[in-house]
Amino acid sequence: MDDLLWIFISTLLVNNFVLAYFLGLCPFLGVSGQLETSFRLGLATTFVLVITALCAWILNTYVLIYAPYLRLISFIVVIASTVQFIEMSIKKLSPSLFKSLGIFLPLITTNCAILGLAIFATNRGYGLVEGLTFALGAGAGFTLAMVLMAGIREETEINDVPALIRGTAFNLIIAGILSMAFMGFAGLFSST
Amino acid sequence: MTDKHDKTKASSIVTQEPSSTRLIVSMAVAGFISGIIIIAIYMLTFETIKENKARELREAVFKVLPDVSFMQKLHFIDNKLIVVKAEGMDDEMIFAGYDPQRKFIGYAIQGKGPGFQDTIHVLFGYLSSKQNVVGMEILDSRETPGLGDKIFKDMDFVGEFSNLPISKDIKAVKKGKKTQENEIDAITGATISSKAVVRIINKAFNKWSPRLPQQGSEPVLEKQDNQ
Amino acid sequence: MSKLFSLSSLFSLPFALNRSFSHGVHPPHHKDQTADLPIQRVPFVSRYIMPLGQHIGVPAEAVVKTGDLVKRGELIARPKGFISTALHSPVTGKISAIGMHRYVDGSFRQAIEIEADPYATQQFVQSKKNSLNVEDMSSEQFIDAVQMSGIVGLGGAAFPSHVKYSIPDEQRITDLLVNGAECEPYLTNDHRLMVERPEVVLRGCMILRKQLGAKRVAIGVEKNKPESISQLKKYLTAEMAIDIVPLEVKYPQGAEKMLIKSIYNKELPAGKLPRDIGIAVNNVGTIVALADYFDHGMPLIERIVTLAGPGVHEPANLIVPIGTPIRDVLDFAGGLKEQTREVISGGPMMGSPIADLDAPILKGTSGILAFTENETSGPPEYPCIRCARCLEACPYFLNPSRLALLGKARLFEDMQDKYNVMDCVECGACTYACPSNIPIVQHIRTAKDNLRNRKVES
Amino acid sequence: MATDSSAYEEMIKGLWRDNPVFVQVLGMCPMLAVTNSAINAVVMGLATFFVLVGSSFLVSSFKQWIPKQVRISLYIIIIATFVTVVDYSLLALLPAIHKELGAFIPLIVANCMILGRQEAFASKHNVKYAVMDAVGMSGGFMIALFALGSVREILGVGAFFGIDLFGTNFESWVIMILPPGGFLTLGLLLLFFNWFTERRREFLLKVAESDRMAYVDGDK
Amino acid sequence: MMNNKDPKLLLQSAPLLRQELTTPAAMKDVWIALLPATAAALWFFGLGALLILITSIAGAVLTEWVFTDKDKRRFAMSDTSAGLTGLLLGLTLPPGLPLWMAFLGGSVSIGLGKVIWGGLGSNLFNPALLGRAFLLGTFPIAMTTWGAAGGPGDFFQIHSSNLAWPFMQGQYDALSTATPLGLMKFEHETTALSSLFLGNTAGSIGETSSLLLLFGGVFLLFRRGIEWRIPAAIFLTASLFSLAMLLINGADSNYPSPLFTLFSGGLLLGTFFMATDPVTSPLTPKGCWIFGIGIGFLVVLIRLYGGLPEGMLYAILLMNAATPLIDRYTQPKIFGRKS
Repeated sequence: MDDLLWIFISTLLVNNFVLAYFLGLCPFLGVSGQLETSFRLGLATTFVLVITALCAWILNTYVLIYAPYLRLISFIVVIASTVQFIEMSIKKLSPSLFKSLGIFLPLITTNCAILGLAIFATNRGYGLVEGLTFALGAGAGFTLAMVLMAGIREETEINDVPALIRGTAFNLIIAGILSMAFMGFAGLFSST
Repeated sequence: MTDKHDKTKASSIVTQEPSSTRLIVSMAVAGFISGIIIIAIYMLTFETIKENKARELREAVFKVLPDVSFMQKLHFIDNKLIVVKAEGMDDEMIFAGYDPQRKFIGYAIQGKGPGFQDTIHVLFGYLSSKQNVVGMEILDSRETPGLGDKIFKDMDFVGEFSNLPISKDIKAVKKGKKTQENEIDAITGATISSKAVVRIINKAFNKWSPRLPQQGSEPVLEKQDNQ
Repeated sequence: MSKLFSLSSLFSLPFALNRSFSHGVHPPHHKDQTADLPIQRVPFVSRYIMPLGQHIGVPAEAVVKTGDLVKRGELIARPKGFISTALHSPVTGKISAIGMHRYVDGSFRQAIEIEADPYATQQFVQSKKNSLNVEDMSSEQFIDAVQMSGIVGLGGAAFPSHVKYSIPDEQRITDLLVNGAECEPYLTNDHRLMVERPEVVLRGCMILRKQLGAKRVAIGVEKNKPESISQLKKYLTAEMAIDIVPLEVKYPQGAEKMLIKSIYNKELPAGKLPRDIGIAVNNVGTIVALADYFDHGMPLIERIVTLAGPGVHEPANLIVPIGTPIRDVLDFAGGLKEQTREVISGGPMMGSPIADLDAPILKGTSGILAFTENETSGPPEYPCIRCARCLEACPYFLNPSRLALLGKARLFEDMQDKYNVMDCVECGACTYACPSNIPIVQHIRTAKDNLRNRKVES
Repeated sequence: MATDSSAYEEMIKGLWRDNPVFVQVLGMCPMLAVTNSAINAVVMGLATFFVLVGSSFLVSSFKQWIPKQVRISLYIIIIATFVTVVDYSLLALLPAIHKELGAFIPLIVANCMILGRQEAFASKHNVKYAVMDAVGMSGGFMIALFALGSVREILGVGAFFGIDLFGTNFESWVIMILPPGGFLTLGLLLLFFNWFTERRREFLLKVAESDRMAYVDGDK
Repeated sequence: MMNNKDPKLLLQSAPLLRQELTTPAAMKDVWIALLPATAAALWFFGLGALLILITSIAGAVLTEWVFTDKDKRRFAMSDTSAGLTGLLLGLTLPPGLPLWMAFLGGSVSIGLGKVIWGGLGSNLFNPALLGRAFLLGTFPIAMTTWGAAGGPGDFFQIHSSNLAWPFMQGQYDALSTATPLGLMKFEHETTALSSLFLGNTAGSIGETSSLLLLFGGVFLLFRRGIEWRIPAAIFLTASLFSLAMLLINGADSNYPSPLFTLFSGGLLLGTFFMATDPVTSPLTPKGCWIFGIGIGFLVVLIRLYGGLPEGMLYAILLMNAATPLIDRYTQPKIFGRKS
């Protein structure tokens, strides 16, 4: 249980997917302009990450031990089609949920955080429960980073930021500062 | 009118809805070709990769267990250690090292746990005859460069594990304050990482020591293909 | 230091002890210049200008033409529609022109120009029409009478009073609240009125209470005017049943909503009028004008104006006939000092700058203040450091810091949708409190104008 | 000749004018994750180069046979195949570097630059152009990786390709090889790139203006 | 029909009255409030500390001067905020730090912490702390090598490490004392409260003497220079949280008393001079409470369970990052509006 807690805290804060592993940077830099959208995207991504962890575990346990060379291709294909399937079912079952979260789903599949999670989880030999915890932590961490970033960016919109600096360069620097602030979490719960 | 005309003309030429059979066939062909390529490269590199991995592992084991020339992998299943030859590693495996005369020397035990940044993987040699740790190697870590990475770069620190009694849990204390045999000097400025290594070793040791067979009844070195 | 005061708001003292509202600022009163100066009458001058639209609503319609002779107090323009009020001649004389004349803000507005008859006694002659007994009036008669009296809110807003008194059938007024707070620094005209004519104030209260059917009457006066309070109390009899409520000295205590909060501890919901919660709020000046009208038949032809500020030679409280050019009033008080840089009509917090000293005193002119370099040239504007002093100043709990930033970035929609800019009454407390000297109110005004225009366009 | 020079232009544009990192801001994830040393950056760059050029070649060669409806899936299969090839080759040939690059080699699949080039260019042009474009783009990507990796290694370790530059007394800027250093360095490099482009534009405008003035003067 | 009669008259709109405090004056108050702690720093750490303060101020001011537009420059210089940032950064540095690092830190503080955000008032992170976070991440060893507090006799002694060449390491000869927090975390040793109070302990230049920092803080509170809710929330949360941990894990000496928590490390300096930086803290009263509670919680969390002995720096930076969100969701209830 301690291990699970550590996996969660570690992926949420210490080894945040975005700020320490550079995964999911495209939406982090691209879609973080608005708070609402960022939060929803974060939730949707968390959902896909959990699905991914599940798929990765199934593939890893039942398929890849026989054909390890298919790892990459099978991850991509299976995750993409599962998410597609879920997207279609959400659209049918709950149009309102689809409206708030579902529209992000196809976008998320191409997010490297998804593939990254599958690969990290298998590299580390996580079991199902560990994998799901890992996915939850990663998703929560992604959402946290997204929301903080969006808050900061919304604030800088009305500030006096020089025109030359605005844009991706500025977002990267903000990300760097956030990443620097998150360094404070290093070693959290690992020393006691 | 002309617009419509153009459109019909264009559609008759360009957009022939491909039949689903065609879609499936093209996907299948692509999948087939890609499968062939992947399997080919896998076959081509399989041996080298296997050798690389084996060598890496062997080197690590030899490093933590001095004077060892042979090793074999032991798997703890059904309350006993069984020699395994298959690929792969998991947490329930350790290594036994043997001298050139194929006499048992000691175990190389792996452990992992949270470090300053991320999980640290440790391999350490253990002489059951003396109850001593005789070597330590960090297999994998993401500790801070210049600070935490001293756990494998600082040879003084690594050296402390070359002859360390582990009958009681090892303790990391501030540099220069070592009084007990089972204490080691922590790295200045990287206390957390030092303590993490010690904790991982203690944990792995406490997990494995009851599992190890009585002295004298260690598993015998079995014939191996590539040794 | 006032930060320490806000400690008290933490523990939210029992209401009885804390007759005030939350937030607000404590500007220096600057009232000692004129607080003890008795009201003086300004002598008549030769020329008067009566803009037709000096109240909120539709401008009045002239009923005289050039060359007509008018008596003091005679109707010269009649209300046009319900939200409009009458104008009366402030002097006996001749209509010399009806045309465009410069208004205080520098724009041109339709006005009636009257040349005073130098030989007239300028005695006000009570006309028969106004001698109706107010006690016997129906509420319709009362409202008509008030509209014909030309009385508007004399606190500064100049909103026709009769409109305020027309209560829809489904509503009932239970409380008459008389505003004697006079929270604007420098101004002492209401104060002097309460000191010198307390019995008229009380008389006005009685008239209005009867007409509105209010059960209770309260007069709110800031504690820094003890003389006003004691004078009112002196003339107060038990059967009048009027409450004199001393209020904490704090700006903007005299704002309608703040006054209601202070006295009844009720928050007037945004977008509602006081009458929606059974309260009618009137300025003391208005109350006195009512009493004068119903007792003596004198329409609103003169008002009390405080003349003060560091740029004035002889500060004074003056009775000025409406329409007197500002320059003449200033000349009476010894004129402006050399160093004067700006002249303000109204108080220093909410008043408006005067562009032309030949513009007249209006019904809503409560004070003429002259300021020098010292007051007008503050330190340069620094960037907002988000010190939140404006948040603690804003009695409406808006976020002025944010509004100013958004206003600067011209994000007016955000100001409206997320930060309720339209709820701002532009009291200026935020700007007063700003250490960075940011003209927050101006940003807000620009945004409000912009948003209103957009609304009109769409 | 004309076709040759334009094919050459396709290549050049990716190196600077349309640089995938500095201008299009693509492929951030490998860009930041593996550039803590120059050698890692170069290996990653080569791997990307191989994958992009290979898949562009294939996609452009077979573009007639690729049905529109399933093209994205096909591109991904092609890319993933190449990435698997690179992954195994590196594992066999350079195990040490493979260990450092870790999970980021398989993540080349998710590099939107590669898929983007297939969709935007290779599927619409013939093999020659497609390959030249891929060479240019991945070249540009490699330049960016290399620049970032060099800066971070030189400052962060005081070395270049593992060769010690400043002696043992050098105080390393540890943060440069940590995640924040990645973000900050790339941010500042982009800032510099923006600034440079802006200055260049201003300069060209000035030159054009003075030319015009000279012309007008001459006219008089 | 131009109005030429009163050419002198201004048409500046109301309100014409302004309270007396101005932004530069508020900055001056902070300078004054920092004086006692700075003086104590010089008393304990001598000329070396003075040099560090001067270089970090120089780094900050120079960067501001170089990177600010010409028309903005005069303003930017007159509000003295850059120098203040430099001083605050200097006060958080260890006394043995090579001077070039102090200069770099000052420069990064302003460059990364202020200039790119658009100057005073626009930055979302405390510049001084950003500079310190950068230095701590960049030179972890130099930034965690502490010298013991000396006496008046050592005033002219400068640590040889102070004078290291740019880009080169300092030689930390005699410097290797642990701070009270380091002792607590790694050696499980408590430092006497009286030492923490007076300041003769190892630590950053300006954070040693709790007493003088308290003086400065109380001065600022009285001058209304800082928002009282933030220190109140930090003190309450930090002491309650550490008290709770102490009660739960009583036997272990690793858990400090609330007083130790408050008076050790950079908590006081951070609370009074950095967390309360108006620019980077929430605007709304409720937001200030949340902000302070967040800092109090994070600082104790990092100190007790994190890898570092001190967490004030990161606690404040993290809450700075959350400030836009806090502000957004704690807008005050507008007068007369129900929700």
